[in-house]
Amino acid sequence: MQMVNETGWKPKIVAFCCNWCSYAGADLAGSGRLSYPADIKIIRVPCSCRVNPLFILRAFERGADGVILCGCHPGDCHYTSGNYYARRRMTMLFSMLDYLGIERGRTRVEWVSAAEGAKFSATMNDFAKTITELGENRKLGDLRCKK
Amino acid sequence: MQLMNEGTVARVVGWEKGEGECDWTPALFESVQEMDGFVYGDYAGANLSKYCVKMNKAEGKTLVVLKPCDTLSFRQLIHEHRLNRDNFYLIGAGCKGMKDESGLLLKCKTCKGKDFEIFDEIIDDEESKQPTAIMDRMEGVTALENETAQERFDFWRNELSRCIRCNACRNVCPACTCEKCVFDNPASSVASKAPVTDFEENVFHIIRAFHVAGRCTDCGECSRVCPQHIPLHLLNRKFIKDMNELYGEYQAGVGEEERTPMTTYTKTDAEPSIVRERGNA
Amino acid sequence: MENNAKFLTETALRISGVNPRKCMKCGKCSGTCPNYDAMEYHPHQFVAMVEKGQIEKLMQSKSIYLCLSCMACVERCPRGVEPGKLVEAVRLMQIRQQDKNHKGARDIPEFADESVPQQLLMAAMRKYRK
Amino acid sequence: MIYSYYPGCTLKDRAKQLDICARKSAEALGITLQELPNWQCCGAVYPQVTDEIASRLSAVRALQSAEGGKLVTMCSACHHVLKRTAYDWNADENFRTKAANYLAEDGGYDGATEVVHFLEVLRDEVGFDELKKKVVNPLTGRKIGAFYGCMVLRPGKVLAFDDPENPTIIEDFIKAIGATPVKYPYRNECCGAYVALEDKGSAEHQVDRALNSAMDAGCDELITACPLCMYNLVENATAHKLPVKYFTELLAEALGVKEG
Amino acid sequence: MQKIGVFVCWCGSNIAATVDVEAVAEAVKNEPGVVFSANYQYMCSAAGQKLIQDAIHEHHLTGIVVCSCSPRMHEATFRKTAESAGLNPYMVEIANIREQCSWIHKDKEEATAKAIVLAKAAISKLRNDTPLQAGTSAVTKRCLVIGGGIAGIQTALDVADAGYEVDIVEQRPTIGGRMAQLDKTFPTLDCAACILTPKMVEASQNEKINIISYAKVEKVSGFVGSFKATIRKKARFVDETKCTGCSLCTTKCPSRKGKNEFNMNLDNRGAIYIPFAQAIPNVAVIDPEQCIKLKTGKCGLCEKVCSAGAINYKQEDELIEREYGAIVVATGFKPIDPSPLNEFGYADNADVVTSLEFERLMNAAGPTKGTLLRPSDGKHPKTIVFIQCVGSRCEENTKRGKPYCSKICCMYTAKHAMLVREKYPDTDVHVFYIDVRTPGKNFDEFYRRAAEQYGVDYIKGMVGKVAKEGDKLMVQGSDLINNEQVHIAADMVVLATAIEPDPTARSIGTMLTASMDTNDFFTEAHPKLRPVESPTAGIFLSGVAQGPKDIPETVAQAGAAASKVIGLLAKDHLVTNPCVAQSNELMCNGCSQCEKVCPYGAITYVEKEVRGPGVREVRRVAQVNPAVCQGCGACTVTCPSGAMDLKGFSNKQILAEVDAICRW
Repeated sequence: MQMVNETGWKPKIVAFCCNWCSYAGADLAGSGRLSYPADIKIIRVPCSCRVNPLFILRAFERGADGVILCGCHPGDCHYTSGNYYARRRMTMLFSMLDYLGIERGRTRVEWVSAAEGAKFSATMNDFAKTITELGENRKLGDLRCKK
Repeated sequence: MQLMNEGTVARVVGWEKGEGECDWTPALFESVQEMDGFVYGDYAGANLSKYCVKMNKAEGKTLVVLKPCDTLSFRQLIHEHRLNRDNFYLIGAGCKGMKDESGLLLKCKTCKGKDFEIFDEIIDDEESKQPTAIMDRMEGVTALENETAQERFDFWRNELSRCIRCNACRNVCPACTCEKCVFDNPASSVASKAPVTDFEENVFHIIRAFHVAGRCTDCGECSRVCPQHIPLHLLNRKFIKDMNELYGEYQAGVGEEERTPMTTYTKTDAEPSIVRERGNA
Repeated sequence: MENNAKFLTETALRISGVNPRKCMKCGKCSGTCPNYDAMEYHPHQFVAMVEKGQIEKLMQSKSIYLCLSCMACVERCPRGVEPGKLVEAVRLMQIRQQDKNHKGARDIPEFADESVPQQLLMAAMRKYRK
Repeated sequence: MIYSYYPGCTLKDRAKQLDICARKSAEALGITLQELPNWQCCGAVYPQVTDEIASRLSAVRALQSAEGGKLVTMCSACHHVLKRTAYDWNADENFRTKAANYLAEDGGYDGATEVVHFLEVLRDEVGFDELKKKVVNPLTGRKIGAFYGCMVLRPGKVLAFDDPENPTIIEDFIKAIGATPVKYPYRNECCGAYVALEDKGSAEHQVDRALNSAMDAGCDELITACPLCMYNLVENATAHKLPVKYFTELLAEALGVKEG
Repeated sequence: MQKIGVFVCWCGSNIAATVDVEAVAEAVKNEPGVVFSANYQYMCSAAGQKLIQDAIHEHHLTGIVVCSCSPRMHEATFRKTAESAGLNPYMVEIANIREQCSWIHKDKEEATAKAIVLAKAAISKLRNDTPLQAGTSAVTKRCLVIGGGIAGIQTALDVADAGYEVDIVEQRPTIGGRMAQLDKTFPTLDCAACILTPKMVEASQNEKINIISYAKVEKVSGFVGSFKATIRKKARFVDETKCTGCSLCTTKCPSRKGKNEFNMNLDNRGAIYIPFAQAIPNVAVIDPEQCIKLKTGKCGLCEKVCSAGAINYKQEDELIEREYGAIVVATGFKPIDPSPLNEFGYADNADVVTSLEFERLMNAAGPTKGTLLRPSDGKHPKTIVFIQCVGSRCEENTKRGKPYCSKICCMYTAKHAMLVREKYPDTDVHVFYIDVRTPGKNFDEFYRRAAEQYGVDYIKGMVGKVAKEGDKLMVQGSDLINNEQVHIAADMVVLATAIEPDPTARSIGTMLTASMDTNDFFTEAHPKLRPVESPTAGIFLSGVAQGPKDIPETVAQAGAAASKVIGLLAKDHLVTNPCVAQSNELMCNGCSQCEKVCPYGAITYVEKEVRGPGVREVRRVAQVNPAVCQGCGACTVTCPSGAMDLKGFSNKQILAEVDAICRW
């Protein structure tokens, strides 16, 4: 299944998943054959707190249309506090992107546990839907490369 | 000067007259004779805290003249171990609001107060205790927040696309004291000296604001020195406003607490989705 | 549960703001109630009966007029159930119906002489009629 | 110290002593109690259900006319209603929105009024140590029991008057005026006044138990801040009798400002 | 330039049915650095692994990418494969083309395209990989046990039994803890002292066990296998090596108003005292707050009567520094103060007592020498009311106590009731309960015996008011079964108060960076599978510090903690995870932000000379202790200069993945 809008354009989505919960949740979605669009590619990080705003901006710069970060639920971080830091950092970053006039839906944080394969799949479907509706990322992209 | 004569301090960081009448620049005075060029007054807008970082390892004490708002930067640099309090003699200088050729500086229009956060000695008068703030500090941020996303985008495109990556903002910023900036480091994979793409200046300014978030005292130097007159302080103030609203009032450089809102958390912090739920889309 | 009982239960829960499911059936409310013996249904029964939808029985019982509103049960409940609020809710549900005022001016007993404070008379009017 | 003052209906009539002695004592302590102009009934009973809006409006009006300062109450029942309504205004958005709609025409209320009982003024503003210094006629040797009743104490989270299970404010007050406080277990239980007109027997039962407890502990007299308790303790006692006074009466006595 | 081999697994039909594995292998062939690619049915099989090993040898590969199932499944397998072929095991990257590709997509073309992108992302990352070496750290073969109650004693005995040294640090002057205060124990009713004191003696005589009493752990640094602790041994003013425990001084001391903590303050002791007869160490201690000599300089009676010359008024606190490989938290509990719940009248009535006070009142060594007398007037109580769940099972918002069940109260209340009825058959005993919870071997039988054989009156309901009336305590409560309010004129009321962690637990938890729950109980690494380990490596949990439990459970857990400790101490070295943070000293400006977000305290700062192109100066720079760092990466994002990076998940590696994914 791939999300395609009317013009045949397909979104490009990067998902950062923490190794302990969300990446395992994605594996569980896989073993449960719970599909989500192939447009979503997962990058494994040890913890949501490893995700630097630079990575997210870089993804957009290089043509991503949406970036989602998944981590353990607050309170369940494998490293006890990583996702709390990630939560603050991402809140700040997303707020700044909003302030710069970037569409709000392009970034998202979701907490997905290792047991939530269904939630992982549902979240990814929903996010892909949002990004497809938002269309191509023009505001954040590297315009030069796209020409 | 007396302190220098007595040998208590080895040098003074202050201001001297520059090329224009209203153009006073930071200066280092290493002898009593040199002190003739020392000036203080309406055009001493520059924040000298950043210059102290270089003096931190110099032999003997350095005397620094700090305005009330500058003391916040100085204290913050102590928190970050960039300055050693014992190496400096701090003169707190009363401030009646600083000017440039076009009048009161923006940072003085939104003055944060006249208290000295840290000092050895204060030289001021009654008049310099009067508040100079004539507008709300967050006015500009709020106005932008109230615009539509497209308006905001157009505003920032217009502003940031003028950036020539001269790095003046970075060089003057007391919170930017990295030994080597990540954007200058070829090994970082993100180095960029000049913008190659339309988005790179965006990345630079967003990340710079993010890096100083929680440590920025809102001294306003970035906007003051920008040759392209980009209102960079609006980026920093956005972070300050968000942190104040979401994580409680916080002023960098005040008090003994070394943790900033970005190096702490509570279990009940707002979720990032709050950004989608508030304000103008 | 039949419709009326369901409606009454929902009303009682809504206006009281009480969640009877929080009750762990310890009996603290009834252990502390100063007017227990005068009441046909006791505080813990209010909680249990509301949960089971038996509001009608409570509305018909004299017990709803005998609660002292002293909030001892509210204060001391270890689960924060606050039974006193349920008593109040059921009483109001009863007297809010047409012609169901429990007391009027003429029902003030004879012994209520000059010594009775205004507050008490007002309280009686407020608690027992709408 | 100037405070807005809400006396309430009963203090203008059956409980005149509570009011008169309070005013005299306040004067002696340098406190000005400014009676709210045009105050109305507090509402008499605090409705514990969420959808009773109108019956709490008169209390909001009192809060409104205090204009954001401290509003001093004397009667426990009024205090209970005003304090809880003030709490609701700030804690319960549903109530605030609806009540604000009612009050729209008379100007809004900003939620800033703080309701304090006169005993709290004595404890927190005057200070019992200071009060002690101003006593000219210490009530030495008198063994006095405090009858708190229920309304100033509970619910403790809202009233925040004193520890609801182990209150000491009136005992401390008794000490300050030179007398000996006597603690007894039923001092923070209900007097039963609310059902006095419905079920006299119940009211009598509560009173007898309280008085029995007080006498057993060695009280010679009781003081209260509540006109309902006063009525009930005096009128519905069947087994034993104890003299009961308002706390302000003894305060005035100790400060030497009591008439007659 | 690296030489990369790419190995695409079919996983039977699991991958091959939806992903064109040959196309994937073909597509990556021309990627920079790739010198070999292959596909095979089962890469994880012996034949598959051999294929990889052969390729490594044949093509002199410097790194491999395996396109297969999730790295959570076989990353370790392929790392071993690579290692056995002489490749650094961290030069292996996995592209997850099963769980995150073939299993969730149906369209073969689409799935193949995605698999190619994932493979290319893994290749991009691998190009930035560097060989990593797992470090090792030495293990100090000594264990610190904090707390000398039954939990700490048992753990210490078991660890010592395996041949390792153990230090027990106990805050009170003697070990023994709460169990020493108990009279009898359920469900066997054997006396607590009879079963505890032999263990105390055993601990004191075991040459591997060192008891440091009247002391507290003041500072702990280091990490698993290599902790360093500073222990403050408070001045006893009595030389432990000289005191014979003859207790003559304690009888002569004229300052007799000290509250006897051991007897729950129910009687008094002298300023110099031995907590109880079987105390270990059996050495007197002087209470400096109470001692006339220490306060005024006069007296000195104890010094005069001490024939051993053990009294030393000038003794000072002693600081002990020691290294440990493992730390066991056995800090125990205390009963809550029921005064705030004053409807029970504890604050106002001497005859309302807590259960632990009741233990002392029943104990032969207690203030009443084992005769049950009520504290107010020394009379025999004829009617006793026990109230259970005092301050337990309360919703947190009510502020009326603890949200948890204290677990032990049902059983000890049954024990108390039974003992009273046995010793004083003319006494009426009532027990108010909410639920009687007696899971445990012979527990329910015990409770039923109290009700059936001993005639203890169990009342289902809670007490609402205890009021003193004359010399009686009027207990008003509900009897829910009879639907009535009962009023009992009692002589004594015993409150089964909730238990809470010892007040020192919180600061110890902070010191050890061992996580705790909101009730200050230590959190276990996994509630079911790792119940005696803290999430912080090297910290183990024993006894009530982890949650309410009774003696048999405590002893079982103490033994379990000991076995974990032994397992750790048995190793000479620990292998550390090489994917840890690393600070580039040339770039670090010493701002300390990273230190503040590190959950493990792995980052420290040193002043050191930094050398680089055009740089040679002393700077304050961050240093990561690779043995402590767990590799979360929180520091890397806090670092503005990028000086702090995470090995195995470096900025460059992740950015390379991002770039690769976004390129296609």
